[in-house]
Amino acid sequence: MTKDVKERERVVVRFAGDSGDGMQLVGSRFTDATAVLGNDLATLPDFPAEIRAPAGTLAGVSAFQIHFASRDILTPGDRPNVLVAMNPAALKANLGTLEKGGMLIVNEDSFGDNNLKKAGYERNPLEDGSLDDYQLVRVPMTTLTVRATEGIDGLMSKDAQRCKNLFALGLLSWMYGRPTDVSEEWIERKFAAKPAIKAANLAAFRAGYNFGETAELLGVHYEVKAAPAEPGTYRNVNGTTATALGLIAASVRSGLPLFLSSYPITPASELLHELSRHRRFGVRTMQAEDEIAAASIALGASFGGQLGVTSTSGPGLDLKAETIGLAVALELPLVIVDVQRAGPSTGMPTKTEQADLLMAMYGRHGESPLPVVAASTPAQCFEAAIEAVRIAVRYRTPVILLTDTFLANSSEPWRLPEVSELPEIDPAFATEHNTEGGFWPYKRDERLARPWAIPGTPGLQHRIGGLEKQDLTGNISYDPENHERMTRLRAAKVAKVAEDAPPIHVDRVEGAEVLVLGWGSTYGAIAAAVRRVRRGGGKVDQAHLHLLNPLPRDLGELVRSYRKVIVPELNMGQLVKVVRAEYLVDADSVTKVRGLPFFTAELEEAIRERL
Amino acid sequence: MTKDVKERERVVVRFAGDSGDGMQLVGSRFTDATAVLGNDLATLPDFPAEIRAPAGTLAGVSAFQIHFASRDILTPGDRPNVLVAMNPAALKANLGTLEKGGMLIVNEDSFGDNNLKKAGYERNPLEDGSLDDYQLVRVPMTTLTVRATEGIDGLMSKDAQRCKNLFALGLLSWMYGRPTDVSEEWIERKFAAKPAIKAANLAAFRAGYNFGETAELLGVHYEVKAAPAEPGTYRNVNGTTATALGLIAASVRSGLPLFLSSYPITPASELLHELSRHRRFGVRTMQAEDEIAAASIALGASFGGQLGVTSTSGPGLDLKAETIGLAVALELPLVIVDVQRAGPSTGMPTKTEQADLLMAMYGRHGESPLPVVAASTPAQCFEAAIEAVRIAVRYRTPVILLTDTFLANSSEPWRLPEVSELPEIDPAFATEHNTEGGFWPYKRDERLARPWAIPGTPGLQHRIGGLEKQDLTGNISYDPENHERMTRLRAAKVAKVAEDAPPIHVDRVEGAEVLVLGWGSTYGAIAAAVRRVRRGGGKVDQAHLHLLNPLPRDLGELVRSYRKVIVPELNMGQLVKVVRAEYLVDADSVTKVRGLPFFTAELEEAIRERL
Amino acid sequence: MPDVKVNGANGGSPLPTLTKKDFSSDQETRWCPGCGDYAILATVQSVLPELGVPPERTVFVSGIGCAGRFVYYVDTYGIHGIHGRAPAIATGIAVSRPDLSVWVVTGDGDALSIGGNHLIHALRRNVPLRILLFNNQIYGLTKGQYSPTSEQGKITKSTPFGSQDHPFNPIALALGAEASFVARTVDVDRGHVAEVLRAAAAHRGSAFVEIYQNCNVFNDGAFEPVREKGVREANQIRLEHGKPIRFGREGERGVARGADGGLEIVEVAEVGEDALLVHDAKRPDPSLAFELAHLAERPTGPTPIGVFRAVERPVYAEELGRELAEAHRRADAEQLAELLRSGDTWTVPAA
Amino acid sequence: MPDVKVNGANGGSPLPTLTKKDFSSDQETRWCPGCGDYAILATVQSVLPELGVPPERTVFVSGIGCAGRFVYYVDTYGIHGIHGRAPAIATGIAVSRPDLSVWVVTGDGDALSIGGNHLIHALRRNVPLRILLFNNQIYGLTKGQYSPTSEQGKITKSTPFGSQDHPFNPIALALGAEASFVARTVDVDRGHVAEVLRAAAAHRGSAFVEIYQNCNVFNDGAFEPVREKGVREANQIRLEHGKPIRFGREGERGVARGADGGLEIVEVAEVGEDALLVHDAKRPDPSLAFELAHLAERPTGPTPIGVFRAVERPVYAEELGRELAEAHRRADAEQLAELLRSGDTWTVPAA
Ligand SMILES: Cc1ncc(C[n+]2csc(CCOP(=O)(O)OP(=O)(O)O)c2C)c(N)n1
Ligand SMILES: Cc1ncc(C[n+]2csc(CCOP(=O)(O)OP(=O)(O)O)c2C)c(N)n1
Ligand code: SF4
Ligand code: SF4
Ligand SMILES: [Mg+2]
Ligand SMILES: [Mg+2]
Repeated sequence: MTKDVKERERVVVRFAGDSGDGMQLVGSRFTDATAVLGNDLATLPDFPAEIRAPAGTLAGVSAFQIHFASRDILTPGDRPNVLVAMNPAALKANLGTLEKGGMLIVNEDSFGDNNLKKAGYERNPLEDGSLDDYQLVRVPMTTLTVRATEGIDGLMSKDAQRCKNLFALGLLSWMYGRPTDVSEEWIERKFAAKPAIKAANLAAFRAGYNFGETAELLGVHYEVKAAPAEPGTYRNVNGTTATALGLIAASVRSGLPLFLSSYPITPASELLHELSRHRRFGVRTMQAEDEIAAASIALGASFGGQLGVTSTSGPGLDLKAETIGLAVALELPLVIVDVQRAGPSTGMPTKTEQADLLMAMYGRHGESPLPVVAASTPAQCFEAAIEAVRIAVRYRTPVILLTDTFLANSSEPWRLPEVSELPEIDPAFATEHNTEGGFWPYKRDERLARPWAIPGTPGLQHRIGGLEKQDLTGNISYDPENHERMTRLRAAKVAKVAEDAPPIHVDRVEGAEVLVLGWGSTYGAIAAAVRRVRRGGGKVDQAHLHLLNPLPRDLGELVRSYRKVIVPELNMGQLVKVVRAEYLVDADSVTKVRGLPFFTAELEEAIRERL
Repeated sequence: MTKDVKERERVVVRFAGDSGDGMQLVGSRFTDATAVLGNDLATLPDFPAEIRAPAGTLAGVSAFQIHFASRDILTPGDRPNVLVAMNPAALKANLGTLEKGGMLIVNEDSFGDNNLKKAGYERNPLEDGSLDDYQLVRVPMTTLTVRATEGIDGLMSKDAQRCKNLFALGLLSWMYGRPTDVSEEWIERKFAAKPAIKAANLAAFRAGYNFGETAELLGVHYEVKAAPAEPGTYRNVNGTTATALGLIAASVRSGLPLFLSSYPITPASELLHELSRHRRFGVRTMQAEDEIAAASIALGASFGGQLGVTSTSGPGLDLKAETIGLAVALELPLVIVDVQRAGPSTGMPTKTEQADLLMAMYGRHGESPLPVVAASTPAQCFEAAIEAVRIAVRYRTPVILLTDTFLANSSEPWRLPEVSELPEIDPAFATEHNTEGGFWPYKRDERLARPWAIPGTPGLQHRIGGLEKQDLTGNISYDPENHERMTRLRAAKVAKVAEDAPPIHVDRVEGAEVLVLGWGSTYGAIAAAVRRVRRGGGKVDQAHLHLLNPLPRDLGELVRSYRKVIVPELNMGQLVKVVRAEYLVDADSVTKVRGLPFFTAELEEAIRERL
Repeated sequence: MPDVKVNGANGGSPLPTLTKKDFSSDQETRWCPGCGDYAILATVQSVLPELGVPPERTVFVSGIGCAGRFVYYVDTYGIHGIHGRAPAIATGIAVSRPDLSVWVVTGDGDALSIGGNHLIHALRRNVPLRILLFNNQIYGLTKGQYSPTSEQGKITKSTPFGSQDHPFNPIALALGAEASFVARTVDVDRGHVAEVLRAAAAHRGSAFVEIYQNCNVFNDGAFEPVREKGVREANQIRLEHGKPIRFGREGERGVARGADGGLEIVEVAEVGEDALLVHDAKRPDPSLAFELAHLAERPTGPTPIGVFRAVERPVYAEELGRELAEAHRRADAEQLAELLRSGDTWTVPAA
Repeated sequence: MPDVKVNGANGGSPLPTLTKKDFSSDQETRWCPGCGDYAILATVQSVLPELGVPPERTVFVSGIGCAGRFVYYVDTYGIHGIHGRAPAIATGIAVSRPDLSVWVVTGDGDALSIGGNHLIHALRRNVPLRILLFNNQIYGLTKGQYSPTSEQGKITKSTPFGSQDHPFNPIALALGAEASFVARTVDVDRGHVAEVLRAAAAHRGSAFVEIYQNCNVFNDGAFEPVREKGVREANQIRLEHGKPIRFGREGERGVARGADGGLEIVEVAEVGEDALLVHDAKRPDPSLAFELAHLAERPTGPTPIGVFRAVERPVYAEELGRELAEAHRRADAEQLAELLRSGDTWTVPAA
């Protein structure tokens, strides 16, 4: 039987199952095949908050969403067109996100009484008509998987059942014409050492694929053509990996060994894990006793002439405040990566938010300004990390790099840069006296940066500390005028960082009188929403900030040139405060504080309402 | 010989000497006599940064300034009219502050070669004409003191010499007609147990007084009449004492035992010391192992149903951030007193500044709003402390109370309130179920405050924590809508605090189009400057904020009603940012970051320039 | 404030009507299936009713970690605090309210990594707290990084090439920090856990209890030699005050002082029972307990469990608590007025 | 990065041209006249030239406190950090730069109150640091509050009615935290200080040195029995590895193991020299050192000074340091390009 092929411009698929069902694996494999096919894509895993909730419960549901298209896309998608639910709990937890009329593929084998009860269903939703609004496709995935793997030598029945995720992968691969070789090669590689498991996974995958091809349940399959893309080599990265690679790249480009000192905390731990694997680049990672130590150790490493970096999330940023203030006074390079998460205090550790901006800017006692950089997309974390390092080294200053849970976990294709195109970072260590017969650690260059003389350099011994320092010499000073001068010098130095910033890129349309101004991980959702508004005839421009402190020099003129400025943020309105204070424009705030990214549709509406 | 008596409206005297010379004692005695006489007054001690610098050096100079007048005054004075310098170092360190033509009284006995050298004088300034711009009065204070104390039984010559500060006190008491009985009674009391020392001090004091009366050096003395004052009983207080008394008063008024948990830090340690003495009121003070513990212990005490307070200065506030964030989530009363000091990092610990405002408002990750109260004068610290407690208890929230080094050390007369006039504070502990058969710890009252049920209350057992909580029940919740609701509820609760705030008091003049808006310890300097500007014909109104977050509800209308708003601050412009962001008025910032309070003259000029 | 009663004890008399149910909250437990935390919870809930302190005068405080979830499951007053700060929060509660029985539940990362300072200070002060350290030698909640009790060379997510850190010996650290009560037990050994908890509850001052707790997801089997039936009988060296230290299936081995002055494991048959060291948990000098703590650096073979040390010393601010409560009760408007008036005052008469 | 040399030692060979002057900065010392810090500074400056490490490869890191000022007076690289964090900052320096000799100067409040956690973690990790704890049993810089080493009942500004806290025994705490080198000395006893500093400098890994330091302004005389000439001869129990522990003006007293297994002070004449305990600083088990630490809970009578413990154990991340430095040197653009390309990639050809 040949089936219809329909073309689709874009599709959102969500795989959902129990934590033990391997949904993240299915999602990643599907993503790779999609990437190789040349679709543009964006993905978002959705992990359970519990370590290992009891199997079959709502708390244990794990999901993975992928949005792919034949044109460029910007977010992992608001609502899936297709939901794969491996058990009743997965159905219950995710059905709400599925578009009305969307396709719902369930593993009907798992809808036994026990699982229904664990998920809190009183009746079987597959049978009570409650799913009538969707295209329900019931597939006995477990049975079919077990059948497909029968006869494999040495395969235990439990292991056979566990391959049902590959069945689902095969089925969806067929549905969207994903290349099978990519997944099959991955299975071959991954299970090379375990022939029975390898064979079972291959069999399950193929069974799923063939099921699509032959079963009468599915009348059509879809084609999503490759998206036009700039020539180049691509890989798929999430924000964590991109940040790690950016830091390593900055280390190589600067010649400064990378020293990450960190204390585990969700969702920043992954960066520690990732960098721990890169000893080959001389990367040292140290798990400190707490966040205060983590920051202090990194600062010590910077004093030693290395690239001191510390990573954390909100609660840890609180604890680092005093040490960051010391770094402001010492004027040493230090990069603090804050992977923002939701809520005050412990909050919702696995959820996203961008509510640490004001903390990053003002969260230290006294006047202690520092540059703040924010990444806008998973892949852009690479550039943002390099930029944070560049500023830290060039200006001898701590820099806070803001990412968030969404960026850390979400992934998208990344066109690999040429190493030679990456910024050069010159540590410009001081090696000689800079004054008559001596060394003044606070004699500044034209950018107001002070010299960085590292231990081991003969003749440049010096002592620095957190007490106010005399201009030039760095000796302790309580002189009122000196304090005023130093306070203004530190502020002026940070302000100078704006001089390096490229002009703000504005995505303009003819006649727009409204600007949507964003920062951080909302870039994709804002851009997608702006597109939709324009498609509906709305005229609106878009700009996105990567340098949050100091603000780019052309921002004032820009925001003042619009009738209205809309600032969407995943907080209660933080950037908007800064913009209003700085430029006195009556910028309008659109906020969402739900631990979730913006949906394109809700932003589209919010913008429309304000046009 | 009778001498001329001239009347003066106001006088600024500065006593300066070596740390070992007892200048703070002289200052305090002079202050008491002045207070009893009925002058209005303001004082400011100026301690050396070193613990005990070598005698005779610049680093060891200690000074005390008093401003007193026959009308109400507002600051300790910009420039002294009279400087008493007990040694060359004191002269050198303080001469710059003396008004041109002012009177300079020196202890000429101490101007030997050795002391001149220690102070860094190459020649004796008493003889090289360098003091010609001043009315130099050379008094051999040491000699005269020794002579006056000759023959006192059991007095050692070293002890005799040490009484020279009382000689200085006597002399100045004569000059300004201070009542002698106040000082003499003090000496009698203080040294009751040491007859020889008592006799020597009395003799020195009287010798100084008589020296004024008889010596030809001084042709005139002055009268500064009592200032009109509201009827009542007065005492002199500095901000530290006033804060301590305010907290104790709030404890008594609320029935909540006061539990101060603190870690020593300049200039906040004094509050710990002061409160440690008040066991009689059931005040418990605990020196914690660090600031994190200090805040956590205080929070624990609050959970236990006491009045948890923690005090610190800038660096300690950084460290408390995470615990304060927990208090925001737990919604428990907690008062954090931040005695602001100068500079980022360690900065200049003994100097003043008001640069922690933005830290207080935004210095925690996530959305964690809390009320911020600032005291405006030393005596007003009393009310500010009570208000902070009232808000904390009424709204079940941490409150940051901002004072600073200037307030802590400076003193002024304080009219004692009637205890019955002090606000009542009702802890309103929960004692019963508040829902069908149970207790919901996050069920709110009309002010959005949650119930406070303390351990020991049967049937109200409950668990609270930093994870996001379900509305009403307080159970852990990851529900997106609940998080949004709780975030907005916490913000709305803090916003409600503004509803209690009295209308902003505006000191108005007919036709003013300019408002000077201040906060914190600059009140006196701003008010004095505004007076002077008005005296010079300038039309300007003044308003001062005590509630910094939320801002009073009438502030928007107020600032919008002026052509210009000037915001003087001892920082780089922090309140001005908030005001601009909130009300979009182009408020103008006047800043000073020198570790010193504003001088009236410089503020006067700054305001004039902007009229 | 209710009347002051030490450690929340109800005048010492048990409340016979209480049962395990009275200490069980309605919240669903959310640990991984098989986690050692379940066994500890069950034992704690079954011991609490014995202690004579009603639920409303019992408080549990925890930090962050899997262990930290504990507080939600016990129907007492409770704070699930922030990472590492439970001993400090609990100090505030215990000191302000000596009538309560205050328990701290903490993990090896929570107590010994980020919270190390508060722990050692609570112990040195002898704040009346029962501190239960669930030591699973791993970070559970953050999904498997090594902890300060993990063995050197440990391969975890944050140390893919093996950790570089030499671990703490929690018992030794507590003793170095002046702890007055130090004990160790093993999650699933309910009888022993109960015994140790009872001793801890009876102790005045800080009681520090290390509980070996299996994390079956990230560090399964770490305590196998002292935890699993069949092997633990040979490896648990059960310390009992006043008794010679003997262990083994048949009590065939023991601990004695060797020629070099140090402790060693001996065969009883060889040295004779009299040569065995008699355990003395009440010795004022903590050195013997410290030696015993070093008998096994890690729970990989014969390992002492039970009460290492239990000595009386002044409880932090105990006397003072009574005094202050009394003073506070007396403090009234008149006293306050007098305080405000203290120092030099002057009066401006009404005109 | 310069070549890796452990603890900054210049291949072990002294640099004979260095003198005390080379380690003296031009900053005026700002301690109170008579402060014990002066004597320590002078001894440190006179010992440094002996160690064969030039000033530019020596780093001093301090926290806040009077002691913290130390760094300004030594002409080496230095950081005057924030309160309590010196061990952490120094860890970053020492770990990133094993070619340096890194010293920490800290006070009893700095190291044991706010900084307690970093201290115990540096010790357990055995980070190559020389940690000098100036213990004056008081907060000097903040003008006289009690510290975690002040005796219980201490009357200070923050405890006008006497402190409630039981103090730490710093030596015991360090031993409980796995310290590999632990010593104690007395500020003015220059010869002894120098000896201990030399031993500390020679130690690989963390060397923890408690220095009794008199604060003549806020806590004068705290160490009189072991500090003042005339009495100290009778009270200093000088520990020397391999030697029987004898002390007193004529060596007439000693330390021996008593009947109950604990240590006690004996008259040599009564028990005979052979009964004396022979000090063994190199014993792998820290228990003997711990016992000695408890011989005198406070320096009010006979008190052991000298090296309590000095054992070799792996230095934190020493090997790894070499490896990483090597790897970093090799990491080039090509390797980087390869790294970026790793994982699944695909190529979009130029149109
Ligand atoms: C300030 C801060 N830093 C880090 C974290 C992340 N965190 C939560 S629990 C934990 C460690 C858990 O380990 P452990 O204390 O051993 O408890 P377990 O989960 O093993 O029971 C960490 C690092 C946090 N919540 N807060
Ligand atoms: C975060 C922080 N808290 C408190 C202080 C104030 N402080 C400075 S030094 C010090 C203690 C000093 O005592 P110690 O460490 O014993 O040193 P000493 O002055 O006795 O040498 C304190 C509390 C500070 N600088 N920073
Ligand atoms: S991760 Fe480990 S410690 Fe945490 S609940 Fe699971 S098994 Fe228990
Ligand atoms: S206060 Fe004490 S420790 Fe500090 S410098 Fe003075 S004498 Fe030395
Ligand atoms: Mg653990
Ligand atoms: Mg000290």
